[in-house]
Amino acid sequence: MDTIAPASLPTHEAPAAEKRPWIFTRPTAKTGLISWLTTVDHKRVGLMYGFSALFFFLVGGFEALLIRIQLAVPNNTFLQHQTYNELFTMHATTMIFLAVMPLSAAFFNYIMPLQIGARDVAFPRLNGFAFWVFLAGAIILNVGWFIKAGSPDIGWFGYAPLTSKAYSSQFAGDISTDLWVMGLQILGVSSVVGSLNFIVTIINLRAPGMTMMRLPVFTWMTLITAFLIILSFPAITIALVELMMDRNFDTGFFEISKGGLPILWQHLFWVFGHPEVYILILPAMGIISEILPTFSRKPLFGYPIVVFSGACIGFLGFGVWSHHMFTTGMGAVATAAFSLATMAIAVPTGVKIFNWIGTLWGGHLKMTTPMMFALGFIWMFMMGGFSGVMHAAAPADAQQQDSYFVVAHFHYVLIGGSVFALLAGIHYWFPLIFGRTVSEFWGKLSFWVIFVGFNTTFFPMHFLGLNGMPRRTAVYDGNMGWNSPNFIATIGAFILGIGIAIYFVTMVYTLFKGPKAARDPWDGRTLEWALPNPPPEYNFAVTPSVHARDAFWYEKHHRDEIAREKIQHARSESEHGGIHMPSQSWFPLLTAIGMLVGSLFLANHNYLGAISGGGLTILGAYLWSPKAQAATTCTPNLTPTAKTPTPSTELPLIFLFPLSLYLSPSSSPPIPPTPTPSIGIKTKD
Amino acid sequence: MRLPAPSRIAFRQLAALSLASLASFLGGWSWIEGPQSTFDTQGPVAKSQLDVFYTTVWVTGIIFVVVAGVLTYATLKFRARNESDAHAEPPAQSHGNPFIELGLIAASVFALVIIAVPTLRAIWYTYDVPEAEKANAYEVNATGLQWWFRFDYPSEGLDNSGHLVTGNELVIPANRPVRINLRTADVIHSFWVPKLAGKVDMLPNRGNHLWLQADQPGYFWGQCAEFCGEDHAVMRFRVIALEAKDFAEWVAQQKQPARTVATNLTAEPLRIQPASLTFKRNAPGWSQEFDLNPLENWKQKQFPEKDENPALIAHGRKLFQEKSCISCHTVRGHEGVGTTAPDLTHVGARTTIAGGLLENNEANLRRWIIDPNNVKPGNKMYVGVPLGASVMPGYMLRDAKTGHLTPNIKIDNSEGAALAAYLLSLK
Amino acid sequence: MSHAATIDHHHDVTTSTGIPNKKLFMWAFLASDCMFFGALISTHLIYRLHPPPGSPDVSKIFSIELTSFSTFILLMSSLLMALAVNSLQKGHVRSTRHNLLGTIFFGLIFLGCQVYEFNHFVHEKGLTLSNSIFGSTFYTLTGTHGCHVAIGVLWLVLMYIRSFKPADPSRSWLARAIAHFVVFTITTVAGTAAVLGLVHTIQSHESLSVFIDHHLLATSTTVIGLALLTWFGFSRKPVDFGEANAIDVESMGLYWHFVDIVWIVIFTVVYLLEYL
Amino acid sequence: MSLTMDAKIATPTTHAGHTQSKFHTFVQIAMVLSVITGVEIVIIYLPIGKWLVVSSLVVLSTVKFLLVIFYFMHLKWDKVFCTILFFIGLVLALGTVAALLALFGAEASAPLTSQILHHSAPVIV
Ligand code: HEA
Ligand code: HEA
Ligand code: HEC
Ligand code: CUA
Ligand SMILES: [Cu+2]
Repeated sequence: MDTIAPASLPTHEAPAAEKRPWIFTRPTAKTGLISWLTTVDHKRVGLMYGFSALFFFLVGGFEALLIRIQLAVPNNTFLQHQTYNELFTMHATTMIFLAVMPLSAAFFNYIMPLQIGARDVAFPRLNGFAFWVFLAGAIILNVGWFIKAGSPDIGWFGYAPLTSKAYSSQFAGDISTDLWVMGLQILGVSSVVGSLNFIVTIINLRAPGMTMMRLPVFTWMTLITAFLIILSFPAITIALVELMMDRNFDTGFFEISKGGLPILWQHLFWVFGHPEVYILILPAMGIISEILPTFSRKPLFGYPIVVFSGACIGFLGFGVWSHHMFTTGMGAVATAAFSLATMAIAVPTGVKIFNWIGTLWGGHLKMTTPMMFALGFIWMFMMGGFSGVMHAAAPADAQQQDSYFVVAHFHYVLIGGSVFALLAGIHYWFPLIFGRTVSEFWGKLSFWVIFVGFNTTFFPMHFLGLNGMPRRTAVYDGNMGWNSPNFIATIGAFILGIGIAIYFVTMVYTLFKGPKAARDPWDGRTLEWALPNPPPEYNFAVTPSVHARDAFWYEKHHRDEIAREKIQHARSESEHGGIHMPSQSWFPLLTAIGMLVGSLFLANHNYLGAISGGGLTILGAYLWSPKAQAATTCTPNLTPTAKTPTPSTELPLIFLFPLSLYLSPSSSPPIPPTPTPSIGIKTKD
Repeated sequence: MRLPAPSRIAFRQLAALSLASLASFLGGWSWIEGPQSTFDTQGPVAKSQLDVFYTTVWVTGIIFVVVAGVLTYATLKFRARNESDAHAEPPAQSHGNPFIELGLIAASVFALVIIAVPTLRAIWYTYDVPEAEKANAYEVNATGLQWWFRFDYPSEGLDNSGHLVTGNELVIPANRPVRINLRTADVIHSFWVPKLAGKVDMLPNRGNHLWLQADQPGYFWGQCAEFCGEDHAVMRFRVIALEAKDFAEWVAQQKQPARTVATNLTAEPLRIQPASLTFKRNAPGWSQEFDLNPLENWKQKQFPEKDENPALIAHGRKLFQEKSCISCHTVRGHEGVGTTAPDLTHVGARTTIAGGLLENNEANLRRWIIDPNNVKPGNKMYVGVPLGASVMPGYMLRDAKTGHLTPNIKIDNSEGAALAAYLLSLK
Repeated sequence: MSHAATIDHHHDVTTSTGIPNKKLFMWAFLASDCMFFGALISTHLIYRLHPPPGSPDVSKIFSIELTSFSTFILLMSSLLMALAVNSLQKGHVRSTRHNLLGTIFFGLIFLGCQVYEFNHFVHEKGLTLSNSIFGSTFYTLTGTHGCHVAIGVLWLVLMYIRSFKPADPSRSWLARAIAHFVVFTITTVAGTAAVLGLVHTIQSHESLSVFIDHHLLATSTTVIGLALLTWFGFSRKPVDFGEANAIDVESMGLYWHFVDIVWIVIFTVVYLLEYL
Repeated sequence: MSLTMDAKIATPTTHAGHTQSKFHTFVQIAMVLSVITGVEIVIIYLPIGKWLVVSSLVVLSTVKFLLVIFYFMHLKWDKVFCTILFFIGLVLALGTVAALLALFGAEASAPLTSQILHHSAPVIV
């Protein structure tokens, strides 16, 4: 592919460096800790998102296991009620905001720019900033485990007035709820900023010829998800602001004694909350829509309608929030309206299912591990969707709401849906990102253990719910007929845990010891597979031009045409000064630290500290902005034997903070020559 | 497969065996027949909700069978069978078929209409007592408090003032629509008796209601279904439906002030043998004997115990004042005046205590009175009931700044026995 | 001297759509901000629909004159903002600066009015953040809008200072920029204090010497500050700010105008409807 | 790269059609906006039906709103995509506000403590 002779490119000098005081010198380290702390490379940011998300996934899973142990037998005394309440609150908050969302963001960051043929996102520093802010939020949320006040214990939707000072603060310094408020608020900032960036990137940084209707479906779903985020987060932001005002400044938004209406919190929360669940599932659907065509070796069935149905789900998602409130006595008319609107969402979702099956139909299915997860996704998501429709029928929901039936529903869509797809995605893009091949045997084994464990855990919960077991209960009596399903669910959870452990042990092993992957190992269809693995910092040596929907597939089948075009592009690009890459910066990190400090003080009701944190934030933002246009130029290594330091080899160093400073320069072994793409490419002109 | 290898046979036997044991394990406890089963409906509201549920199950079940069938077929039919197959020439690169797609959309819409129609009907039916029955409906108020329920009967006025109030056990007439006004005194709770009706929330500053009807007399389990803080899990209650005659009798009995057991007050209170009660926290609060016939057991409770000890009861009554139980509880006709805790006027005639958590018997009462926190951690009797800006102290006094607890009321084993005897005598 | 006005401000060839990245970013952000204010306004209206017992009589609190005045001020600032963008798109740096200064000035007046209004409501009308829900929703809604205005003013000031960045890359300008900013801030604060003092003096019919007695520090600081600002503003060196920066000013302008239209809605929904 | 202080435009550009008149357009728009604001303030004191006042207020502020976004914010001259982008947010926000007000306006939502404001009723319609 990149077989253009380097000689065909004119060389050029880097522009004269600007003089600046030493604290403002630009970090230039390409390896080691500093390079990670100051990075603006979308791939590195993506990796940092991914690793933190996986860490929190394990934390959330660990919390889930504690929950399941407590529920294994009736009237268990393993956990105290209070601890149990903290656990399910943090389990949900962690899984949703610190595991699934950032894991999706990891893929948005890493894969999406590659799929549209871009060199980075539109605002690289903002991107780094979004990550650090995410980390700040994650820290704030989890600080509670280490302080006397304890972790938040109000449930993941924190219904007022349980969050008010009167009911959630056992003593003056009980800030667990404040931590929850500030943590979510900060995470909201991260998500919105990140999403604005993705929107601009997808709309504006597409390679020539990459029209909207040629965008890979994953990129489409990224775009729609980003829209959902920027349009739904404001609602919870306001709700949290109002709650914060109540707690810090004695306002009366949700204060009963002042005539406040706690139901308002529910509305504002779910105006955000329902789009949120689609924020969790749409990226997953995007991943599935990449994997199925690749391994069926034919294009996605009905591309336009899949894209359109995604948009439709996103849009309808804003009009159904009150289906979480069927039991709040909204009145028959409102209940009926939301009931029907909710059912309507089954139609565009069904369209996706049908089209995935259509994609399989007539294909040559390669049963690889990602494909297994993708097929598992269809099955499990469908079941979760059907229990969703059962909820949508409001009278039936009167019996199901806040029972284990809901717990079953949302774990089917969240694990069987989102998590399955994300696991599929990790496996699918692993060779590209880390240049190593994951073992199929261990991959498939982990799939089957996860699949069996998952169903063992959550299928019985349908019966628990219909048999009257309410959720969020730390204990239950032994005479209710709930003993055996609960026990089975606990066993299932451990099987599931083992499956996940197998999956991740395999991944970690592969990261260090796995066999090197061939280029384009799956016979991919989208542009990211055109790159060497792992991709170089600037992604594309030459900006690709796109002629068809499955751009890379087309390239592979029109080699000569593409090669000619590339030489042309390379020339015109180097005439314009070569590749400009944004330069690294400390300021995104500084700004995020300012937010961390400010919100911790605010949670502590220490306003002086909060203001100084805010000041730090503003300072960081100010220092960073005048440099926003600055950029460094780099010359692509067009020879396949390039020695590019790769993220995969040094990422673990992040965890060895002091050591890495010494180790890093020598720690990146040369990447062996990339073999020419082989598997499955048929040159046919 | 030439000859059935021994291992294979063994495997089959093992599989059969484990299947059988699995079936018996699962079947032994039926998964849908507990005291809070939504399948075992006992009234029209729950029934209509179940009907809607079945509709959704049928429709989605059929769709599931069809879609999953096609999916399975496609997976099996088109999968690459071996390595060379996997690398064969790619299949035809087809892009879709609008007619199939539109057809499937239409089919989905049709399926949803089948669900929607009964849904809409049931929404209106379950929302409020049907017009024709309005006049016949019996009205009660239910109030949720952290973590127990107060029930009052606005139509059952008392002689001196106010109306009938009970706690944690709602007694209603069977075969007659009951309209329940739902209120809360603090956070959000939810009123759920699965066999009679789906839940409706009790929201602050909002007047919700629910209607239900028990087709037969019976004893029903209910539970708070909205997370309401530390003890949400053990905020339970019961509903007892009685024949019209029994109900009238019950109301008449309840309207009476508390029962007094005559004693010679000058007599020495008996020495009480302090039974050693080792409490395992959250050990089951129920007994299997009770579950065998709950309604009958409830009826038994309405009559005084046979082995009452009048002296002990009198001592208990005295302790009830001395230990300041009266500041939170009311025993109408006796000393209590408090309204922040369950009314205890006829507590002896109830089958449960502590928010439906424990069966009401001597041992459990004693257990609860001596060490409420061990039974129901964090309950408001232990840490005190918030009253506006201040707190009515309970067994402990809480320091508002640090949250530190200092003891306020201490009940030893023999005092507990006396109090239990007294409370049990209140039929 | 290069040819000005050679950039097509409605088409950026480096992006796929021709819309500059920053503009697209800002529009997407504003779409998000619509939901933000939508949620706040809903909260306010819902509590107006169901005022809890003991709610204050709102029409007795509001003062239509003041609000109309600040509405007018904000509209004028929007005009100047639009003109600033217009000038810069034509490459007129100096008139851009004047327009920016004008926008800042009006923005500050608006903020001053709001501070005055809040102060008045709290102290004269007894409406506080916490003594009624109306207070809570009103102050939170208008206060959030005020925060948006304040952020806008800060941004405008920074942009104004940015317009002095020298073209010669060897001259370090950061220290100068910070000094400029500090002087700007101090002058603003001192100037506000001085003007308030003057108003107070006039209202209480005291002589000018009393004013000078009490407000000497503020007045002299203001005068010195203004002088310094003028000096800062008299740079004749070529600057690294021009038509190419029009997009920066334009995105800032979009934000500023949005804050203006939010006020249009608040003015009608929160204020005017109370008079019905 | 413009390094100039005050370059006067010499060359009319390809899209010059509107650049010339924009200054006047902006000033005129500002005048219209002020006038409308004045009218709004007068309207509320007019002795006419409440619904008429409310609907004219709604219409007038919508006009102001549109004038600002289309002229001051250049939507009129920019790519339509900007308009679409903004309207996605705007429409969803309006829809949400309307839905919330309708939900809270419903009888079932009347708080126990409310003293329904008689004169704000038209807001929900
Ligand atoms: C990934 C997240 C995700 C997804 C995708 C969904 C999807 C859906 N959800 Fe779910 N939901 C949650 C996450 C999710 N949900 C969570 C987390 C909660 C609980 C929050 C809490 O309380 O903590 C919840 C709760 C929840 C409730 C509230 C329950 C209650 O508390 O009482 C309801 C009620 O209507 C509901 C409905 C639906 C519906 C109708 C869909 C639909 O989108 C599903 C559509 C899919 C299908 C129907 C299957 C495929 C379709 C076909 C094969 C076509 C043909 C089918 C038909 C015509 C029926 N969900
Ligand atoms: C994406 C979201 C997500 C995910 C992935 C999960 C995953 C799991 N969840 Fe969770 N869950 C929620 C979202 C999610 N959940 C939400 C929103 C709620 C509602 C909360 C509320 O009511 O407020 C909830 C509530 C909830 C409950 C109900 C609690 C209650 O109502 O009382 C239960 C009970 O079984 C449960 C179980 C599980 C289990 C067993 C898993 C498993 O899939 C977990 C599998 C993972 C592992 C098992 C980890 C493997 C790791 C190891 C083996 C190593 C661990 C060791 C160390 C960390 C040192 N979850
Ligand atoms: C601070 C107020 C307070 C004091 C003092 C108090 N209680 Fe209670 N009591 C409560 C509350 C609150 C409950 C409900 C607890 C729950 O179920 O969560 C309760 C429940 C009970 C119950 C169970 C009632 C039922 O129907 O479930 C009994 C019995 C009881 N208390 C007895 C006593 C006795 C005896 C004393 C004195 C030694 C006492 N209480 C002192 C507040 C108090
Ligand atoms: Cu009350 Cu849960
Ligand atoms: Cu939902």
